[in-house]
Amino acid sequence: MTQADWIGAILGLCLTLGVFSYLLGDNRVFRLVIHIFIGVTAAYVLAGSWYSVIFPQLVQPFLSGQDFWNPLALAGIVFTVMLFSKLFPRTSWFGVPVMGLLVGVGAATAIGGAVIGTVFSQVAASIRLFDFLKINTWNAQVWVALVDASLILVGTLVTLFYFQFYIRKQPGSQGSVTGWMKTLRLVGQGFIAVTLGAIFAGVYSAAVAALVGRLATFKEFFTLLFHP
Amino acid sequence: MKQVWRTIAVILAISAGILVLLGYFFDLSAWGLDSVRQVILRWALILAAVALWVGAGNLVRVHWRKMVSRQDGGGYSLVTLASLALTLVVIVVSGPNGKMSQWVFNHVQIPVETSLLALLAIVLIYASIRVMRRRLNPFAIALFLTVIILLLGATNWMGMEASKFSMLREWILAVPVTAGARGVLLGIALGTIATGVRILVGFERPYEE
Amino acid sequence: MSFIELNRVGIAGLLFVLAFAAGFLSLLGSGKKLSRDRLRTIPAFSRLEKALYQATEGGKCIHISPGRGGLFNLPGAATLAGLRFLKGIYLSAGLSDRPPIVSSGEPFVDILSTEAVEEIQRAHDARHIPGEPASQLTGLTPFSFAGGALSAVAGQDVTANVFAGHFGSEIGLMIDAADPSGAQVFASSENFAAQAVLSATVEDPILGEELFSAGAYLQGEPDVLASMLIEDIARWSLALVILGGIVLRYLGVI
Amino acid sequence: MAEQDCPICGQANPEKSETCQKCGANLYWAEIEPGEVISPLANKSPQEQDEARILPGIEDSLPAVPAAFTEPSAPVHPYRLMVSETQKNYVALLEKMTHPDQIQPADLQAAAVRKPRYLLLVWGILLVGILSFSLFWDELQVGIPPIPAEVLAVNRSISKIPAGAPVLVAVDFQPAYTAEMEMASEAVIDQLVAQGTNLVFMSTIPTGFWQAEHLIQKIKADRDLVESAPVNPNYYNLGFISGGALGLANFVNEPYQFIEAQLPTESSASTAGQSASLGNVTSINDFSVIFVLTEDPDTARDWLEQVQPHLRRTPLMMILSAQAEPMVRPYLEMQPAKIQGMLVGIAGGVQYESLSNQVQTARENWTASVLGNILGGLVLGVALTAFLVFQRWNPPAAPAAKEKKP
Repeated sequence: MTQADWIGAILGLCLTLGVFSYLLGDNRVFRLVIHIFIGVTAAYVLAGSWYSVIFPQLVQPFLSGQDFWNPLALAGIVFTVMLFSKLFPRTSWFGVPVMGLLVGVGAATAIGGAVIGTVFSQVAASIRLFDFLKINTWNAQVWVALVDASLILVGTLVTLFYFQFYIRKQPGSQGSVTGWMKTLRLVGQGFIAVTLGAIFAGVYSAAVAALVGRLATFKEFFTLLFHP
Repeated sequence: MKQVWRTIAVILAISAGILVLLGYFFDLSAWGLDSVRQVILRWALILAAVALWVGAGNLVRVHWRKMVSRQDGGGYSLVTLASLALTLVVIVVSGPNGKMSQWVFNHVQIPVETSLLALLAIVLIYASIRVMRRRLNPFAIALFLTVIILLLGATNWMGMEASKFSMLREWILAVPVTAGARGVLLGIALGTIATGVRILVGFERPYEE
Repeated sequence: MSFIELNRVGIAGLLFVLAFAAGFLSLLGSGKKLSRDRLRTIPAFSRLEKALYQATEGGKCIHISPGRGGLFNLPGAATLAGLRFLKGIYLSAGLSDRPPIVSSGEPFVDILSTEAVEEIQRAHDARHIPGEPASQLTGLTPFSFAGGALSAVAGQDVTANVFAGHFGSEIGLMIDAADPSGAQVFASSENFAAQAVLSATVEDPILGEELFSAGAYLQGEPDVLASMLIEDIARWSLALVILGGIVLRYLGVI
Repeated sequence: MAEQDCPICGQANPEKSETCQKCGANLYWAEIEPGEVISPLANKSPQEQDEARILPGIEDSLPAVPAAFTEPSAPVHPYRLMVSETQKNYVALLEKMTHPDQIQPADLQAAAVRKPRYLLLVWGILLVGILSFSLFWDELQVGIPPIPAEVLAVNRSISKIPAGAPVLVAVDFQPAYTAEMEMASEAVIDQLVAQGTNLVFMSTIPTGFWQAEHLIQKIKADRDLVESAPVNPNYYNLGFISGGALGLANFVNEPYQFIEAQLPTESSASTAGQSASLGNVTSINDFSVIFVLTEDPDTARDWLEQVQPHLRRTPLMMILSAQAEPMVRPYLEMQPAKIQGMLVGIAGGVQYESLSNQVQTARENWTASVLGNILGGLVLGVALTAFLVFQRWNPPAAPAAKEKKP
């Protein structure tokens, strides 16, 4: 390892211990490390956006004169100035049109992504679950697949009905759901609990992997330190 | 003047939104609108990157004010501003793919961020036990039972044959999780469409001053 | 290209959105009085209302975070839903002598939060501490956003934290930071990793589509109440389409 | 004869008199007795009254939901006095608020005290201790999980890629997931480097450029460690595409435009890494394979919704964190499958390393990772059992029986 690597490894270990000091309670060392981290990440985000997007796609076409008279590129510059006007309360009103444009485009991408990417693809996948052509082969595996498909269909529908907002209010009920809708929602809540439980196990596994990675770095450092 | 500016914003929001939305459903090149749509999307991409600089400007202004007015935590603000400036100088001087830029990323950003995620491993189990103590309804029981099965079924233990847990784990991921995720996704999609429609019909205008 | 050749999915998609918009506008235009009493109870919102009054009466403050979702796609819709949370809470708790603290993790979210807060402060003459920013951007990446927001979450005078918008698994750190001071936590997100974490670490999680209903439960706003009725109708329609599609597939039509 | 005291000056007046003999004040106010006014909380049980208050335990505190927001049942108004109970309570509270030492409600006091968390520290030390022990004790080994079909599919696809063919690698994970994602993907990227493919890195995350460089540096360093034949990776780092799904949609339509914008020109200091022959890449289908490395289910879905519909021959492979698997697996099992191969977390890395036998990073950390998962599962299992048993013996107090409304 070069000298720079040694210094870097020691710095990384000190910062790691600073973060883990959080287990002793919110303390100055932890806050110091976090505030260093906030500054460093902000710098990388600024550099990443400048070198990859702003310079090659906005500034360079102007410097090279390629887009100097291109009205669309000019509009891009005007919108950029409008966006920066949002930094100060006094000039903030000047940036309202560009925020309107972005919120409108954002809403359109949200609707487009939701309709085509989620609603249609999930509905089509729910329908395509059932492959009736294979049923007449009386194969045990096909029947298992059919049972699974029916379970997925029922699970999808009861989960969807769990979120039903409007209910037929019973006199005196405090807004609690009653009757068959209550059973439907209970089953739906079960499916949601299993789904979120599976994802929570994945989040915990990913966090354990990060912890193992940090400890492996400790092991590597001390191994090299004592057995160069 | 501000009222005119606000009207322009509403017109821009609705017209650009509808044009971009139609592009999801139809090939607009037949009406020559596809190139206009591409230009609007390119503006949005570039402005998304420019917004990072506006955000950094806000970050600097908040920390500068805290530092100058000697508020509680003003010292930490100085640390943030100093590390931001120092890292930017290193990246500009040594270039984005320079050795020093990569050195700071390897030995400051990755260790701290990985440690924060590693901290989450400890904190999640502790917070889950806290919730068990306060609220143990059927939803929480089903959730934690699933977590336990999936964690114990991560692999066959100590070389044993694939334990029953991992076969149960595969089935859980394939059937109930697929069903639950699909139902929740459809619900979120409906909520998203409702929110987007309120913007495109001009009923909701979060961008207005 | 004749109208018929336009692809069928596109037409179905456009009809779906048009039906949604037509239903929404006709419901609002019909003057039909929708009230939040016809909604099912969501315990978290009732508890949140109580926490708002407690903070206002006790001279304490609330920390709200609309997340880091930006403006585009599903995370962008979660941001807009988070802003409805922000407005609903600020209208209730904004009049106390300690206005709520707002933190965010993305520039567009920060800009829109600032505008929402300043609009309420002007319209309702809510208390504003001069020099104090309406909203704070605490970090530009997920974990620096969470790290920077910890000091607001664990603030001395904060009795309740509300996380509503797009988050990732870093929300686990923010939820845990509220524990030592005993502050209450209300959390909702459209991201599945965040939903998994908050459903295992918060007492009354607000799940999935409920994120988009804050305007109705907190303020009883007619446009959100109308949207929710249309969502319920669309929910049953999708179920019928799925069941109908399976029947057609059984008959060999599709 | 009973007398009535004047509420203003306290003078005793005969019962029937309308006005005070001393100050002339109207004696009408004196007729109301405290408590005669009917309060909205009157017909509720003491426990419900206490729960309905904002500050439980404080007698005079306001009802949690002020009269304006209560259920729209018939509003209860005092018969004679024009001051409602709520307003009377407000007055009482304002008087108390002017003497702050009197108002220290229990639950607001609790917020000021910071509880030390010993259980968190103990659990942290236990977890770190066991993982460190398993890392240092090499004999402790856990078996490799069986290799699923989707991992074999990745290996098959890579072995068919000719030398010099362009391969797109999207480094779309946050720096926090570096450990897990590099353990999962190192064996795959190492094999691509060994086969001499043209790697094209890109990212929808601002720090993605340096993340890709870190991955390449790690592969070079690990190859030097095992003294295997040093290889100079032929790669091209396009850096950051902004706008998330929008950026992907734009990249899919015009990949060459984005690549040209990143090409190194004399004056530019752009993020060009080592240049690779990208002249023949004009459409997204010109890439031999597309790999997406991510921990976020939303990012994976962006690629599946914006890029996958445009692919004809090019296979789309995903290398995921464990937290994204539940949301992305359905796309693998769909008919027709939208993903042609998938690796998940350290398990995926271990499975692939057992096929290619080159890199062993995931294998070295696999045992510790499994122990961490099992330990978490056991602790949650013990806690859940304990609380269920505890709840069985001490069922929470049943809520007070609801009074029948008159």
